[in-house]
Order: sequence, then C-alpha cells, then structure tokens
Amino acid sequence: MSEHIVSPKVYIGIFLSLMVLTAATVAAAYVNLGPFNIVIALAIASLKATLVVLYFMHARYSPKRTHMVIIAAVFWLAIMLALTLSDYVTRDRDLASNTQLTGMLGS
Amino acid sequence: MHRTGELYGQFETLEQQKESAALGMWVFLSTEVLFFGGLFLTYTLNRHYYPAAFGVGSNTLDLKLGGLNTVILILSSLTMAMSVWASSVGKRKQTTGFLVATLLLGTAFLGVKVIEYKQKFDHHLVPGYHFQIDYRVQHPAPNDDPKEIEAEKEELSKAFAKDPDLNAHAQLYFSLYFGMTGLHALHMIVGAGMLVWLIRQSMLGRFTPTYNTPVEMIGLYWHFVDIVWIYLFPLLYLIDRHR
Amino acid sequence: MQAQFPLIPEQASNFAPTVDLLMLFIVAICLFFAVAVTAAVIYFFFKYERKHQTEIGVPIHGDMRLETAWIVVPLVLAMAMFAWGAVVYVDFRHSPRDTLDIYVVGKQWMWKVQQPNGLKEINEVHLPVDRDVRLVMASEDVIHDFSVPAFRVKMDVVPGHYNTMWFRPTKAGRYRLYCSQYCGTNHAVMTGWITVMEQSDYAAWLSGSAGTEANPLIAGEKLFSERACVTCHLSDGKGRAPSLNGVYGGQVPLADGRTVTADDAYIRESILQPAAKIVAGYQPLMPSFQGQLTEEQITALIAYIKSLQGEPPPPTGAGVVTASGKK
Amino acid sequence: MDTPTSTHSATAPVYKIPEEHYLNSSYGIRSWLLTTDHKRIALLYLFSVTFFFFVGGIFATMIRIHLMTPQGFLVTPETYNKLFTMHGVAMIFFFLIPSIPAVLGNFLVPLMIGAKDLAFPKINLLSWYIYVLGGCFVLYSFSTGGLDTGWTFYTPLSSVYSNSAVTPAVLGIFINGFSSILTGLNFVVTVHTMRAPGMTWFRLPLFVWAQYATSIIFILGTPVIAITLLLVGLERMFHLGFFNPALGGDPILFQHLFWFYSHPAVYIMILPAMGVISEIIPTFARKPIFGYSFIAGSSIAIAVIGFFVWAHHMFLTGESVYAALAFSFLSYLVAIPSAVKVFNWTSTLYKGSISWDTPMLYGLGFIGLFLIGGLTGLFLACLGLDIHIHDTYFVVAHFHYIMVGGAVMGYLGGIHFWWPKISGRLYPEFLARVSAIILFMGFNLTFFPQFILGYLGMPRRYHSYPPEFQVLNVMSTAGASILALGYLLPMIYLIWSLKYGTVAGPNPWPATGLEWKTDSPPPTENFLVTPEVTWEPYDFETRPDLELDHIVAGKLPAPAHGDD
Ligand code: HEA
Ligand code: HEA
Ligand code: HEC
Ligand code: CUA
Ligand SMILES: [Cu+2]
Repeated sequence: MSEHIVSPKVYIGIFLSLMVLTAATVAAAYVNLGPFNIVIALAIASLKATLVVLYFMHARYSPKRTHMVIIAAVFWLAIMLALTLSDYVTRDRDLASNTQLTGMLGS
Repeated sequence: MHRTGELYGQFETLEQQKESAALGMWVFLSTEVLFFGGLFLTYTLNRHYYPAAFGVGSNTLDLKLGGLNTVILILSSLTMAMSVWASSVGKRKQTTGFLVATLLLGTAFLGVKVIEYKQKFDHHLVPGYHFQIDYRVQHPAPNDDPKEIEAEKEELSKAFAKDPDLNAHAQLYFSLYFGMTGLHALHMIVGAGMLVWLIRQSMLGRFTPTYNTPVEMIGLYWHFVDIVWIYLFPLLYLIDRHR
Repeated sequence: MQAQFPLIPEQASNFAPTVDLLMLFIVAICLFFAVAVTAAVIYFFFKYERKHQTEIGVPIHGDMRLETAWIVVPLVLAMAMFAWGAVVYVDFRHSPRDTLDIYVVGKQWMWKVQQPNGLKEINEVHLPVDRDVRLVMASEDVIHDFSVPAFRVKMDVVPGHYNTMWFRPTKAGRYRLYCSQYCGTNHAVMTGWITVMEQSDYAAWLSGSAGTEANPLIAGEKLFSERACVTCHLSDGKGRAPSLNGVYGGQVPLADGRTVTADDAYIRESILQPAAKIVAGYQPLMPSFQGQLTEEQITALIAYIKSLQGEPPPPTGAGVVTASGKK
Repeated sequence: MDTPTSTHSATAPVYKIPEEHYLNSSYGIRSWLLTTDHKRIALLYLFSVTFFFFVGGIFATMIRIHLMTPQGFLVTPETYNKLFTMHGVAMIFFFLIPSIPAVLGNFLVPLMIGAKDLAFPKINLLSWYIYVLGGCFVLYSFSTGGLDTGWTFYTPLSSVYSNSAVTPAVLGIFINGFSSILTGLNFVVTVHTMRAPGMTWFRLPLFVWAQYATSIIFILGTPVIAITLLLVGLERMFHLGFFNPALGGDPILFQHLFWFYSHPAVYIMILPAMGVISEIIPTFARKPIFGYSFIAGSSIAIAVIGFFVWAHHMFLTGESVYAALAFSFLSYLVAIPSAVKVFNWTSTLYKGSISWDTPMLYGLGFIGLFLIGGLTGLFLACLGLDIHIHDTYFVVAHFHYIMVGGAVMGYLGGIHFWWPKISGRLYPEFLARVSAIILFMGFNLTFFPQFILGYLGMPRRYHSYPPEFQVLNVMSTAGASILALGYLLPMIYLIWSLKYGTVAGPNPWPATGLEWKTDSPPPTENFLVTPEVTWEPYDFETRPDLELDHIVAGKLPAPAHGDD
C-alpha cells in the first residue's frame, strides 16, 4: 500500500498542530458557552483524530478500500448513536414522579 | 502454510501480503470503533440524564495529569510514526530507537494512569459499596488546600441541590470513567507487549524497506489507541471546567 | 365460551376488532405471495423436471422489468401495511382525555392494582364496560408486561420508567391477564383476571357493597378467590404458597426453625404481616393485606380457612426454594 | 420421485479417491489441532457446532415434553426457564451463527475464489480456539447453576435479580464474539485480496457474496454485543449501575445495545443460508441464476439496512412513538431485498432442467419455510399488530420458521451439496430424500400450531399455561419428535457414507463453481496450479469441461411432453 513515504517534517508539523489543538480544547473548556462547550470539544477532538488518521496512519495515501473501511466504521457508529438517541429525545416525558404510583412501589 | 523468506505460503506476492495485512488491520480497527462505541453511547445517555453528577465527577479529575498524559500519548504517536518512516527508508538503528521511545512513553502514560487511579481509590471514588462522592470533603487529608476543599464543598452542595441522588449518579460517571480509561489502558498494555516484540525483531534486523509490515501494522493500532484518548480526554476531564 | 378450536381470542375492547381487521389485511397480502410463490415453485418443479441426464436449462440471465416490478409492488404493499399499523399504534399510544385511571405496579411475581378511589386489588382488575380506561404502570424490580389478549393490548412495565396504555372494554366478562415479559422464575404464574362489569355493577363494587355476605364462611370463600389468595394457595399444594388444607390447628414449621400453632392469631398475622413468620420451604412472596381488608372480612377469611380440613398435600409448588447458588 | 435421471445412474464413470488429499496429508491429533488448513478448520467447526446443536436440541426436546400438559410435568419452573435460555444461547450463539460461515464458509470461500487458503490461516485457527474457549465458559455456566435470563439477557433481571450463573455465560459469549469478528475479518480480506486471476467481483459465486455481507455484520455488529455483555458482567460482579434503574441506569439502553447487534445477527444467520440456496438452485436447474447482480446486491442491502431496524423488538417498551414509526418503516424496507431474492430464485426455476436431488429438496423446503417465516415478520413489524402478538408464541413460530425452517434447512442443504467435496463420497440418496421430507413435515407440525397459539395470546417463556391451549401444544410436541428423527437420520447416514459411500469424483452434480474443478477431497493447497477464471458464474452453456451435451431443455427431442 503506502509506497508513499511521508517525510518526518510532516509528522512534526502534525504533532505541533495536535499540541496546539489540545491547548485550545482545554482553553475552550474554561469558557462558559452553554451547550456549545461540548460541541466545540467534540469538533476539536474530531479534527485531531482526522489529522492522526490522515497523516500518522497514512490514510491519505492509502487505497480507496481503506477509505471505505474508515467511512464504514464512522457511519456505523453514527447509526448506533443517532438512532438510539432518536428514541430518547423524542420520548413523551415520563410521568416523572407520579405520587400515587411511587406510593404503591415497595408497599 | 509454509513460509518462504518474508512471504507466507497462502500469498502469491509480497505486495498482496502487505495489502492483506493493511486491510486486515483497518478492518480490525473498525471493529474497535464499535467496541468503544457501545461505551460512548452509554456515556452520552447518562451524561444527558445526569449533567450535574457528571460535572462534579469530571471536576474531581486532575486536569494536570490528564493533560500531561494527552501530551505523552500524542508524542508517542509521533515517535511511532517516525519509526515507521525510519523502517521504510532502511534506518535500522533509528527504527529501534523510535520504537523504544514509543514504548517508554507508553509506559509513562500507564504510570500516570496508576497515580490517577490511586487518587480515586483514596478518595473513595471507585464504584462499589464504599463509593462516596463527598468523601474527600468529609475527610480532607492534612496537606489538602483548605480553600480548594471549601470550593469543592460548595460545588457539591449545589449539585446535591440539583440532583438529590447525586451519589448514585456520580458513581455512574466513575463506572464509565474506569470502564473507558480501563479499556483504553488495556489496549495500551497490549500495544506495549507488541512493541516489545517489535523492538526485538527490529534489533535482529528483520525489517527492510521492502518488508516493514509489522511496524506499520502495529503503528496503525497504536495511533488508533491515541485517537480513543483524544476523545476520552475532553469527554471525561473537561465536562464542566468553566465553573 | 367459544367454539372448540378458536383461531382468534374473544373480542372485548375497542382495539380488538381493529387489530383483527389489520391482521386479516396482512394475512391476505401474505397469503397471496405465499401461495403465488409456492405454486410457481411446485409447478416449475414438475413442469421442468429434468428429462435428459445431460440436458441444460434455457440460459436466461434476468429481466430488468421483472426486477423493477417485484421491487415496487411489494414496496407499495409494505407501505400500506406500515401505514395502517402506524395508525392503530399511534391511537393506542395516545390516551384520550377523561379516562378512568387505574394504577398498576408489577413486582416479581404479582400485579398490584389500585382503583381511583384507593381500593387495592392483587392480580385482579375490575373495570366498567364502555369507559376509556388508562393504566399507569411502574415496576418495583424487573421488566414485566401487562397483557390482555382479549383486549389486544399489552405494554411493558419498566423499572425506572412510567408507561401508560389505554383501551375501552366493550363486553362484560372475565378475561385473562398475563405477564408477557419474561421476569424470572414465576413469570408464567404472574397472571390474573380482568373483570369487566356493567357500569352500575362497577360503581356498586367500588363502594364496597359487593363484598358483604351474611354467612362468614361463604363470604370468606368468595374473598379467598376475589382477593386472589387462590392464585398462590392452590389446594393441591402446587402453587407458590402452601396449601391451606388442614393448616388450622396444626403445627407449622417456620423458616427460622421454630414451629407455631396455627390458631386465629397466627392466621390473622399471616394475612396482615406475612413477613413476620415465614413457612419453612417458601419464599416471603405474600403481600400484606394490611389496610385492604375490613375486620369483618378478616374474620370471614379465618372462618373459611378453618373449614378447609382436607389432608395437606406435599409442598411441590413453585414457591419451594430450591438450592441454586448465586454466581 | 425416483427419476431415471438421478446422478447415480449405472453409466456413471467409476472414480477413485485421490492418493493424497487434505484429510490424509498428515495424521495424528496434533495435525488437526495445530492445522492452519482452512478445510480442516472447517471440519473442527463442523464437530463443535454439531455438538452445540445437539445440546440445544436436547434442551428443546425437554421444553416440548414439559409443555404437553398445562401445568407442565417434567421440570420445576426454575429449570424450565433455564431450559429455554440455554436452548436459545446454545442454538444462536454457538450453533447457528457460526454454522454456515465457519463450516461451509471456511471450507468453500478459498476454494470458490481460487485461493490456497484464507488470508490469515493462523488467525483462522485462533478463531476456532476462541470459539472453544467461549463454549467452555458457557458450558461451565450451564453445568453449574444454569442460566435463566432468556437468551436476550434483559436487565435488570440478568444483572441483578437472576440467581443463575450469568457471569460465566456472558463472558463466554463475549469471548465467542471475537471468534466471529476474526472470521469475518478473514473473509473480507480474503475476498478483497486473494481472488484468482479472472475472478472479478461479478464472477464471484453468490455464496461468496453472502459470506461477504455476513462478514460486514460480524465486523461492525459483534463488538457491540461484546461490550454490552461485558458491561452486564461487570455490573453483576462489581455492583455497578449502567443498566440498573435502582442505581440510575437505564434498562432500555441495554435493549438498544443488545438489539443493535442481535437484529443484524438474525441476518448473520439467514444470509449464508440464502447464499447456499443461490448455489443449489442454478446447479440443479442447470441454468444461470436469474438476476445475478440483484441477488448479490440484495445481500449487501440486507446487511446494511439490517442495521437500521433493531428497535422493532422494542415497540412496547415505552419507546418514543416517533422512533417506533421510523423503525417499523425501516423494517418493511429491509423485507424488500429478501423479496427480491425469493422472486429471483423462483424465476431461475423457469425453463430449467430441474432434478430432484436432495440438496434441491432442501432448497425447495427453504423457499417455502423462509417465505412463511419472512412473511410473518411483516406481521410483527406492523406496529398495530405487534401490540397484540409481541412476546407471544407467534414470535416463537416466526423465528423458528426462519431459523430452523430457513437457516438450518439451508445449512443441511449445503452440507449435502458439498458433502462429496468434503468427504469425497456420496451419501445414500434415497435415505437423504426421505429424511428431508420427514424434516419438512415434522417442522411444520411443530411450529405451525404456535402461530395460532400466539394469536390466541399464549405468552412465550411460560412453564405452565391455561388449559385451553393444550391441544395445540400437544400437536407441537408431536411434531418435535418427528423433527428429532429427521435430524438423527442425516447424522447416521453421513457418517456411514464416509466409509461406504460411492466415490463421488471431482464434480458429481455437475456444478460450475471453481471448487468443483479440483479433486474431491481437495489437496491441501486446494489447486495444484492457480486456476484462471474465464467463464461467467453459473454458465453451463460454454463449459465443455462439465460434459453436458448442451441439449437445451425442451428445445430438442425430449421424450413425452416438451414445452412451449
Ligand atoms: C434468521 C433469523 C431471522 C430473520 C431473517 C428475521 C427476519 C425478519 N424479522 Fe424477525 N426475529 C427473529 C429472527 C429473524 N427474523 C428472532 C430470533 C426474533 C425474536 C427475538 C426474541 O425476542 O427472542 C425475531 C423477532 C422479530 C420481531 C419482534 C417481534 C416481537 O418481539 O414483538 C420483528 C418485528 O418487527 C421481526 C421482523 C422481521 C422482519 C420484518 C424480517 C424480514 O427480514 C423478513 C423478510 C422476508 C420476507 C418478507 C419474505 C420474502 C418476501 C416476499 C415473498 C415478498 C412479499 C413481501 C412484501 C409484500 C414486503 N422479527
Ligand atoms: C438456531 C436456533 C434454534 C433452533 C435450531 C431451535 C430448534 C428448536 N426449538 Fe427453539 N428457540 C430458539 C432458537 C432455536 N430453536 C430461541 C432463540 C428461542 C428463544 C429462547 C428464549 O426465549 O430465550 C427458542 C425457544 C423455543 C421455544 C419456546 C420456549 C418458550 O418460550 O417457553 C420452543 C418451544 O417449543 C422451542 C422449540 C424448539 C424445537 C422443538 C426445536 C427443534 O428444531 C430442535 C430439534 C433438534 C433436536 C431434537 C436435536 C437433534 C436430534 C437428536 C439429538 C436426536 C435424538 C433426540 C431425541 C430422540 C429427542 N424453542
Ligand atoms: C402472591 C402470593 C400470595 C397471595 C396472593 C396470598 N398469599 Fe398467603 N402466603 C404466600 C406465601 C408464599 C406463604 C408462605 C410464606 C409465608 O409464610 O409468608 C403464605 C402464607 C400464608 C399463610 C400461612 C400458611 C401456613 O401454612 O402456615 C396464611 C394463613 C395465608 N398465607 C393466607 C392468605 C390469605 C387469606 C390470602 C388472601 C387474602 C393470601 N394468603 C394471599 C403467598 C400468598
Ligand atoms: Cu412479570 Cu413476567
Ligand atoms: Cu429483528
């Protein structure tokens, strides 16, 4: 596969970007952005992961077949998370603590 | 199947052998994605249910140690990548050197993890019958900073106000913390074992520019383990730092 | 009640005819495909049976039009089945306003039911006919499922969640209630009865007028089955609880090794605080009837139990604790 | 049905077993336990899955005997619960999931694509050892306290309340998962990189396509059940709360994770059987399969869409109404590729030259029973109807029709079809036909009454039932005893044929696949020279090597009636 040899310079460049992104993610965590904190954290993590996959793991220089495997893995993970959570976010609210029922529990 | 030199008998060419190994490794990693995926889903749902408990739990983690470990692990990915490079241009000594560096960094990561686990154990934050989220503020150690304890106390009482069942829910956080980092550490240990084998092979001069498949394959694995940590770090350590 | 070999259960709620019709619709579609394919296969088998050892079939590789047809036609029919099913389901999941709310708690292995006025029942539900009923359900331990085939309804009862379902009984009578979600050892006996009564009877029953009888023995016998004592205390000893035949006046060995004499006080305590003295070889399954029986009713029950003087059968029932180590 | 055209006519040439082949190339127990030959590993699997089939079958027999009377007269409730749980676990995880992939797939995938072995022979052997290790854990659980959670392991029953040996069982299934994953990985890589020259993707036998699709599920689904059951084990051992509501966990989450794997897993069980049928039908109809690319594509479509439908097992858990609508819709969608397959198989028979050999009888049985099983899946996928039939015997009948009527019939059909290749000898044809028919009858008698029971409302997993259900239950039990006979017969005559069967020769049927171009049994390295593929799949027309005289059925002088 990777007859392509990546030069150490690229590796060091990627390493430095990863360091910067790590610092960024910590810094962002200290700012209150409400629900966007998690979005930013995940976005930065995904960016980092992409860099690792493309360069450290040579995916950029790999055959299509490898790309398909990567896409499949991410896609299947997405199915699992998205469809499961789709159940939870569209649920009728539980009748929370229905006093009559909680009274019956354990009696 | 018999092996002739570097070529295993079921293959016709070295090229075919290398392609198969690479595809096999990627396919294996895709399995791993879903393996960790189950834990990530459990994490997501519970964090959605119990934000207060997850925030409190996350804030008990030591960000300095976590950050240090992130740096160590990314650095080890770099050295791993460098050893793949060195082996593919035939620099035998450097290959070995970078592999040894990777192994050392990996061990350092595990060492830091042990320190972190020990802390959690001392603070009764290991899930089980002794779990107690406010153990540390109830029983501060003599060298604890009283201000820090005060702040933590306040944070805890606010959280308890939001979530009366905080202890149970924080225990869920820690079950996931130990589950996810433990599984990750297990992968590191397996990786370290493979590195030891690689270092030996490399010292014996087994790898050449035409045949460095094992270095590449174990490299892929090592980077994958790094990626898992890249997600674990913000998800576990950085939930609620902006208090 | 019905024909000797019924193919469908009794229809006793608003959902029953709807679900049965839906069933027939799907049966029709499926029967069409099943018969068509099977007939074609069998026909081809005979018609094109090999006649020469070495002959080959006509090489036909495929046909786009046919492929399209047999993708599109089933797709359309499938969507029809989906849509109809969806309509019924959405109706079932959204209870109408102004329902009669009954509270149900599932617990290994019994149903505890509470009527709107606080009256409690076990493994029994009394309902008025032609009223929208909503069940609000919770579980104390594992997942159960409240299922009434004659109504064509069921819903899981999940610990940590509150599920509801609704229906409208349309026919007075007694119908079986099952636990449909596997919940451990006695899942199969976590059953009971739904009694659908005319509205006026139901009102009378609720206000308690149905419970009183002149003769305590007869009243006791009635209570014994109404309050579901019989579901556990089978007279042949095969139930989850000891048979009460011949218990009164005898010596009862207890789980903690003591023995007690079964007198009025003991029976009384067994009904009100069953956990106080556990009969040897049985699990503490019996619910407390404290607050659910009037003093009069307890006396009636004791009178009835006194009258059970048959030979006590050996305890072979489900409640018998067998050795099984927790792993 | 005694056609004059059966393959064993007196004029057939007399063959001899080759001097050296994979079975006699080396001897001794070590040469088997340390083998990396995919064909020997296939046989190792054959023995082990058969063992688990009999274990599961014995439990099934006890279930059926117990249910002859309403009170149940064989065992206590605890034991009954253990019986059906262990029956389900043994049959699903240790018999049906590995059956076709690990036995026939292992044996055939390299042969069919013209390779010397799988890409990773050592990993292949490792898979078998992992399977055995997992099996040992599960057998340990069965024999020390049993398992009474249902094969679905629903929490919190499994993680908190059950008193049986749950932990070793979930660990066993966890371990076994890696066996599946590695097998899938091996197949995917092999199909990608080991094909012989000329073996393009669209010349692959449909069985290989089916194995490929199955492998996708192995690889992307199995890890999820592994981690889920590991969590259940941890929850039990360390009193954690992932799925325990008393500690804040959510039991419904467990069901999502479980079915994310276990619904696709039902396609792991059926896809390979469909692959077998796609080989048998063109071979015994002697004509190319109708709509090759549709059958190949529908395998992939089933594997992919199969991952989108899992929550149809959860319609009545209080699942969100919107999610239920989506999952029901998608369940109907996944039925379409199965429909495509059924119609294409049927069309392949049209104007064929059909023989009534045993594998074809299984093929016929498969179509009929899978049809009923699949179509009743449409009842269950229907939201409104599932309210009534969920968790009743209707479900039990549905999945036995597909899994026993479909998948097991496919497996047996495949075993018969490739038996000459595996053993070098033919089985006794008459006995084989008889037992196929016994199986078919016994099967229907066992499971058809259960549809009615289910609609009448008999819940599943009941050790006792109301008396009005007795008649149908007795019918079912009677059927099961016929079924058991039907399984026993092949066991006997297949073993008998190992020694006394007629020598088959390389291509007895004849069939078009590459696996038939080498000796029976094949040599260890499969092909003495790497084959080159120049023909299209299932093409009987341009294959002089098959020694058919190319009379096209019905076109040339046929005795009695011709067609058209
Ligand atoms: C090999 C195993 C296998 C297979 C292939 C299937 C295939 C299908 N299954 Fe089944 N199923 C099980 C094994 C299997 N199932 C098991 C084990 C359970 C119970 C688990 C447990 O709880 O223990 C179960 C339970 C189950 C349920 C849950 C029931 C409940 O608990 O309430 C549902 C609901 O949707 C369902 C649906 C389907 C559907 C739609 C298909 C479809 O894929 C079927 C597609 C096939 C066809 C439709 C036939 C061919 C088509 C035609 C001839 C054309 C006509 C078609 C149309 C008009 C669309 N199955
Ligand atoms: C591959 C899967 C598979 C297979 C092949 C079978 C095969 C059979 N199953 Fe199974 N079954 C399941 C998968 C399978 N089952 C699952 C997943 C469940 C759900 C479990 C749960 O609820 O958790 C289930 C549940 C289940 C039930 C419902 C239990 C309940 O809900 O209470 C019943 C009841 O009849 C049953 C019967 C049978 C029978 C009679 C066979 C027969 O086909 C078996 C025939 C085989 C043999 C008999 C063995 C071979 C023959 C011999 C050894 C000859 C000698 C033997 C004798 C003379 C007796 N099964
Ligand atoms: C859910 C099952 C259940 C129900 C319903 C039930 N019981 Fe019991 N009962 C038990 C079990 C189990 C025991 C034995 C263990 C114990 O002593 O608590 C028992 C014990 C008893 C005893 C003592 C028996 C002896 O042999 O000494 C009496 C008396 C009794 N029950 C009466 C009743 C009456 C009256 C009712 C109805 C109003 C009733 N029970 C309903 C399960 C039940
Ligand atoms: Cu409760 Cu089954
Ligand atoms: Cu399914």
